[in-house]
Amino acid sequence: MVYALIGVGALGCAIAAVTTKRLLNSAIWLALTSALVALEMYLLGGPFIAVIELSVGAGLVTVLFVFAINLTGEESTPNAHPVLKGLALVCLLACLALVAYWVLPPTLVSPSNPDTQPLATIFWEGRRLDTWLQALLIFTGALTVLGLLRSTPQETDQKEENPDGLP
Amino acid sequence: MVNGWLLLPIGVPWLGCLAVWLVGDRKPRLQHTLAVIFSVLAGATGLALIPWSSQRATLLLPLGGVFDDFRLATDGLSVFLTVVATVIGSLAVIFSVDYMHGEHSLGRYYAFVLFFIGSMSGLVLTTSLLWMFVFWELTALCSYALIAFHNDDPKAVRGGVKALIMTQLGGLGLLFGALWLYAYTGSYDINQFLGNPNVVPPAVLSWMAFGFLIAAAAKSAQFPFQTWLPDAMEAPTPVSALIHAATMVNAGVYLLARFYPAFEAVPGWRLAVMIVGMLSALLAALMALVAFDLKRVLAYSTVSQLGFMVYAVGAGGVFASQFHLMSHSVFKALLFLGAGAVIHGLGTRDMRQMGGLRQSMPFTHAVFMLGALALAGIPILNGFWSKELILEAGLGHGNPAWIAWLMILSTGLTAAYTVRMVSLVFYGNGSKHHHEAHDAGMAMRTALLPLAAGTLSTWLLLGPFYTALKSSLPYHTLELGTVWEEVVKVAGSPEWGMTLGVGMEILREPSTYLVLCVVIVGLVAWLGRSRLASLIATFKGVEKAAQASFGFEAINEAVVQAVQKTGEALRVTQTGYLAWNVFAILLGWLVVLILTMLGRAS
Amino acid sequence: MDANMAVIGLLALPLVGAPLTYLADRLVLRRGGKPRLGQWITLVILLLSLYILAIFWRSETRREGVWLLVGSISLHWDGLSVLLAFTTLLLGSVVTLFSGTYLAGEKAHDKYFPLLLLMIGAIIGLGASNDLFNLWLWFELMAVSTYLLVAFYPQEKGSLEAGVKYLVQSAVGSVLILLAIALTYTFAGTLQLDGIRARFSDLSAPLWVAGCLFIIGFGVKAALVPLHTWLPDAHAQAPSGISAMLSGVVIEAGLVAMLRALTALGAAETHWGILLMGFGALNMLFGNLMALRQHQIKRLLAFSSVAQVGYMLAGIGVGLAYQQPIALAGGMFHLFTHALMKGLAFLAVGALLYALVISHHQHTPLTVEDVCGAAQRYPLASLTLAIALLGLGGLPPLAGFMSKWQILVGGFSAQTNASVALMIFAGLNSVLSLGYYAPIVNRLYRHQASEAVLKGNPLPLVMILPLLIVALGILVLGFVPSLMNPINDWAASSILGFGIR
Amino acid sequence: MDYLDGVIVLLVVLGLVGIGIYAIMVSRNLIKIIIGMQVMVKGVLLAFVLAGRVSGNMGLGQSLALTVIVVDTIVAVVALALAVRVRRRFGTLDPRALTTLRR
Repeated sequence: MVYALIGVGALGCAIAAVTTKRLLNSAIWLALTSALVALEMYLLGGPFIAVIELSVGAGLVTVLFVFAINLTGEESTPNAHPVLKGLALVCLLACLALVAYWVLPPTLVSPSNPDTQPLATIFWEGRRLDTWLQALLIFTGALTVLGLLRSTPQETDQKEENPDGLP
Repeated sequence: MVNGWLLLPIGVPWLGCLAVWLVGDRKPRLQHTLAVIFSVLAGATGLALIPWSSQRATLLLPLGGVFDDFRLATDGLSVFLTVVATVIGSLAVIFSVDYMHGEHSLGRYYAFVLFFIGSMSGLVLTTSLLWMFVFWELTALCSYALIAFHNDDPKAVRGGVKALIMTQLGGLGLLFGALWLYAYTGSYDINQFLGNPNVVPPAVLSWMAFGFLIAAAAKSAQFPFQTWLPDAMEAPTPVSALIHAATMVNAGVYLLARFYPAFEAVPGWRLAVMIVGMLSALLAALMALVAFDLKRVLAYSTVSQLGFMVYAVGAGGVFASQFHLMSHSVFKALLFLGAGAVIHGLGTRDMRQMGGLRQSMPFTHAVFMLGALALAGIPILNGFWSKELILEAGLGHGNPAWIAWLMILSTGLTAAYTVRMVSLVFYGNGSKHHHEAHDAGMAMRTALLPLAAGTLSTWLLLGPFYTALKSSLPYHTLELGTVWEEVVKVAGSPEWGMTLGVGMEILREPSTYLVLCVVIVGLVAWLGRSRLASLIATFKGVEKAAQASFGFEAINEAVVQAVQKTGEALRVTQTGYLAWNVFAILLGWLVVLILTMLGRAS
Repeated sequence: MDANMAVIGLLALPLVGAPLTYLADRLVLRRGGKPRLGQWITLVILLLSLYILAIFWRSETRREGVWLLVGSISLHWDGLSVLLAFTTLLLGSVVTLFSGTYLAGEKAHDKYFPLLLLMIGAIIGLGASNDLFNLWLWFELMAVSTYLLVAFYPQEKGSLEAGVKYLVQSAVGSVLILLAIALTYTFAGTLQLDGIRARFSDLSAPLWVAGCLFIIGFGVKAALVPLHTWLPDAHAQAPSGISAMLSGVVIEAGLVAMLRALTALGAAETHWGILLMGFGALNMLFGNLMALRQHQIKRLLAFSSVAQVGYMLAGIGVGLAYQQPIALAGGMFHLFTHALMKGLAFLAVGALLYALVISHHQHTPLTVEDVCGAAQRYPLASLTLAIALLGLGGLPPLAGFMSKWQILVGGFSAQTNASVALMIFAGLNSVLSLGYYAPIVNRLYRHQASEAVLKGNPLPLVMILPLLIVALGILVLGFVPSLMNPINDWAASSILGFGIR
Repeated sequence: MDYLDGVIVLLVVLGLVGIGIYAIMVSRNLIKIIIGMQVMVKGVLLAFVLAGRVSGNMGLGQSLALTVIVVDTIVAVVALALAVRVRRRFGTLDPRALTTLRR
């Protein structure tokens, strides 16, 4: 029952995050979603990942969003075209319903003899290839961001024309 | 057995192609010289194959996997067509020295002509269906490149693309045939297939047979694919002579003749071949009667004559069709090159602006007349003998008589449009142009003379040709048999005696005289056209339809337009909106889910 | 060096080399020099990798493939890995050689080659992974390394726009893959590809759903219609070298990753095969019709990639559905030849683009009108472009014809109505594709040069050389197609015989 | 954890993924789209933890989820950088402005 409560809470927060008009509120709702998901993870028996999700998902990512929103400025976001909205919703619900219908029947029970290898061993030993690749991904991401945010001659011109960064 | 020299008729022109291209367009004299040298060398290699026309020399290079082997082999049919390709090729190149003098991009021109000669040799020499298709496509590519040679002219480009797409579409028939053959036998060997066509199930055999018919019809510009050939006349005239009259368009007839033993028994196939040939012969002859562009008239006449050959194959006269192929290659190349000399001299292709050229171009007039008489089927010239053989094959063998009668009508029409063409170009009152017209130059004469001699004499080769084909095509039943073999015995010399014998036989046959009468009626009909005005008026509708290619042009256009419009309409799907793009992902997901659900349920 | 060491070297070299390349260029830049060092280091690394691949190929133990165990993650180096690595390294080397001059005026020059190396390393690793999650990680590394490369000119609207669409759609695909992996792990209990395959002779319902998600998720990268919408934007806007890599190997890498995941769910192989055949038909038709009316050459080529993926899908689909190794090998062969031909086409167009536009410090797209008469001033670039386009159109005897042929043979050998019909459809499409390839070739060889051509700058030899190398490869493979047979056959058998140690 | 709880968590997973995709489709702001991407990732994270629980290897489930967090944070950062760039160049974050490439 607790699972359901937290789950519904997380879904509610997610819906709020994507429907709220103001971007800053949206980011905060996302942080809340993240926190509730972390709680669910904790209940499922993953304390480590819950902590990390809380700090990275709810913390770091939110900071990043706030930072980005500061850079770009708030912008009012009108609603999408109702036709697209309706089509998207119908299609999405159909997909999810099909998936749920297919996925749910088999039993979902935890086995009696769980593998109790500690997370650290698995992460740093068993899946160390993944870890190395993460390091490379961080390097790649850093290069990409550096490349994207570099100043370019044409753009400085445009900034002078538009000191507010408005069109 | 490794007979590396079999690669020469392919390799020599290809080497020449490379050489001419590497020389570059800054040295046109060197390009002309190199092209002539290499094409004449190629002609020599082709002629050198003649001793192998009645025995088999093979070359086999294993390629591995699904690509099987690269095979070349000689027999009567392949050697004969190699000789036609290389010899007429070299004559066309020699003719080009005058005709293309001072043109742009000579390198491209000669490179593709030489590349074509090699590819055509490859097409007829190979006995692997895969490589036959490869060469088949290469000849189409060269044809396309040369039709679109003056590619600043949108008409030339359109003609080129049309020829490419139509022959490619037809080529799919050959492609699928080859694939079916491989699927059932694990090899592309043609001779193995001809020896035992029943290795493939009857249904597949019939698919193959009709697929090959489509391929042949597209390549030989037969009904209903005939429309590309007249548009291909944008090519430089030596190219029209070589590719679109004497060699490439014969590939379809060659294909049908080559595979005749395998498909002979397929129900309905022979009738279909005959009908395709008959319709092409008849319709194209009608169109030739009303066209005013000299090259287009010749193009229609090519379609019509190819129709005769296709019809002959369907009627069971494989030998007759190949013999007519030989005659036609010679006299049609002569006509085209002669027309090239006229066009080069006058600078126009419109026959209404010609006339009276008899005085200013006596040499061209003389050789052109020879070709025209051969085309009309006047005795002694080679066209007469071969056409008679076809009609006799059509009248015998239990073939439907109505088709044969329509073919005889076509011979009459052939005579009519020939005399119309000749009188418009060379006789009558000259228009203002003809005083400036100059007769053919040295190189042109060098090319025209051997062809004129050939027109007079190639029919004498009937006997040797028959012997070569008969001894080297093990799966074909050639129709010359009972009667003439007795003549051979009487004559003593087996080969030349046969020529004599067949000649006698043709002259004895009553149908010959009937055909000759029709031909004469055709001739007279044109001369007396003013008196027949009322009769012609009733044919006005036919004329109009003929000018519009009996509606095939419209069908073509409609298909092209439909495809283009669909392409344009579909561009809406690339909305550029991210939201719709993501929606498309979702849609894809839904469809795959539903399909999987259905698939799992079944 | 034995086979094991060779594989480790191949996996590590480009990835270790990437930071080194970056460092080297930064150091040069700090001293005020021009960042040309990175290009040459990259080239050396790639050629060295090719050499190592050759060593592996000649080692006696290669036939069984190489199993590597890193912690609990296993890597399986088999025919498919070899094919993908070979294709990527080959095209990568050529692109590296080509790109130095092309990018000379760009500020982000120092990030280009490290990212290129990372992309290549990721693709090599992706081909070898035997762990579902690890596979995704390689895949994601490949994706992230291309984001900047697509949006390489952030001052250009088009470049940014393409980057955004590419990133968002890739991210959606990536999440769907993750969902599939989670589902598979939940219901199969393992992430080992061969382990999953060995465990099930019949799939439970959630695994079917996972299979669908794999098709859609990886399908976004592999440009299945209708998931392809990012492709024309990204391929047309990226620098030409990257367009070549994206069209030549990245979408194919998506396809290989999809194949890896689907063969793990091999109990439903026939079903996946039939789905892929359907997508193949759709891709061919749609790609060709869309390309027919394009005016920008790079966009036209991008749509033709959609069509060409269709041929690969047709071959792979027939191979999986009817257990036809010939069709699979054909699909693999086409993957390779398409990399050569499309890579060459993009590079040759890039060379013209450089000569006509970029060397004037502009970024306008190249239209079909602009290349009229280009052969007069740029004979070699035009010739190679013509070879690439005619090869793509399937004209014999170029490499593209031979690979398509092998696919067709596979389809006919299956001797089923569906496969034969699909092949006939493929043949018709091939003719249709000539409707847009042939006119470009024609324009190249016109007498009247366009204005852009008349104003164009000369091309440096270092840009022509890579074009000639690839063009030669296309010609040679056209006449001797069986050169690639050992690799193709091995790749096909390692897809079909997957999981047999 | 009993069967029903597992079902509920799976439904939450699907719900989060669905809400994320929906947000990507209907949002008229790039940053909102990136938030949608993050919502999807949250769902997937939960799926991995659940998978670890069900297969009895919690350590592995957490390890995979951790990797996903790291990777998708990187993707989010790159996406945000791109969004900042778009805002500077186009003057808006509206994805409907990003339609210069079409047809």
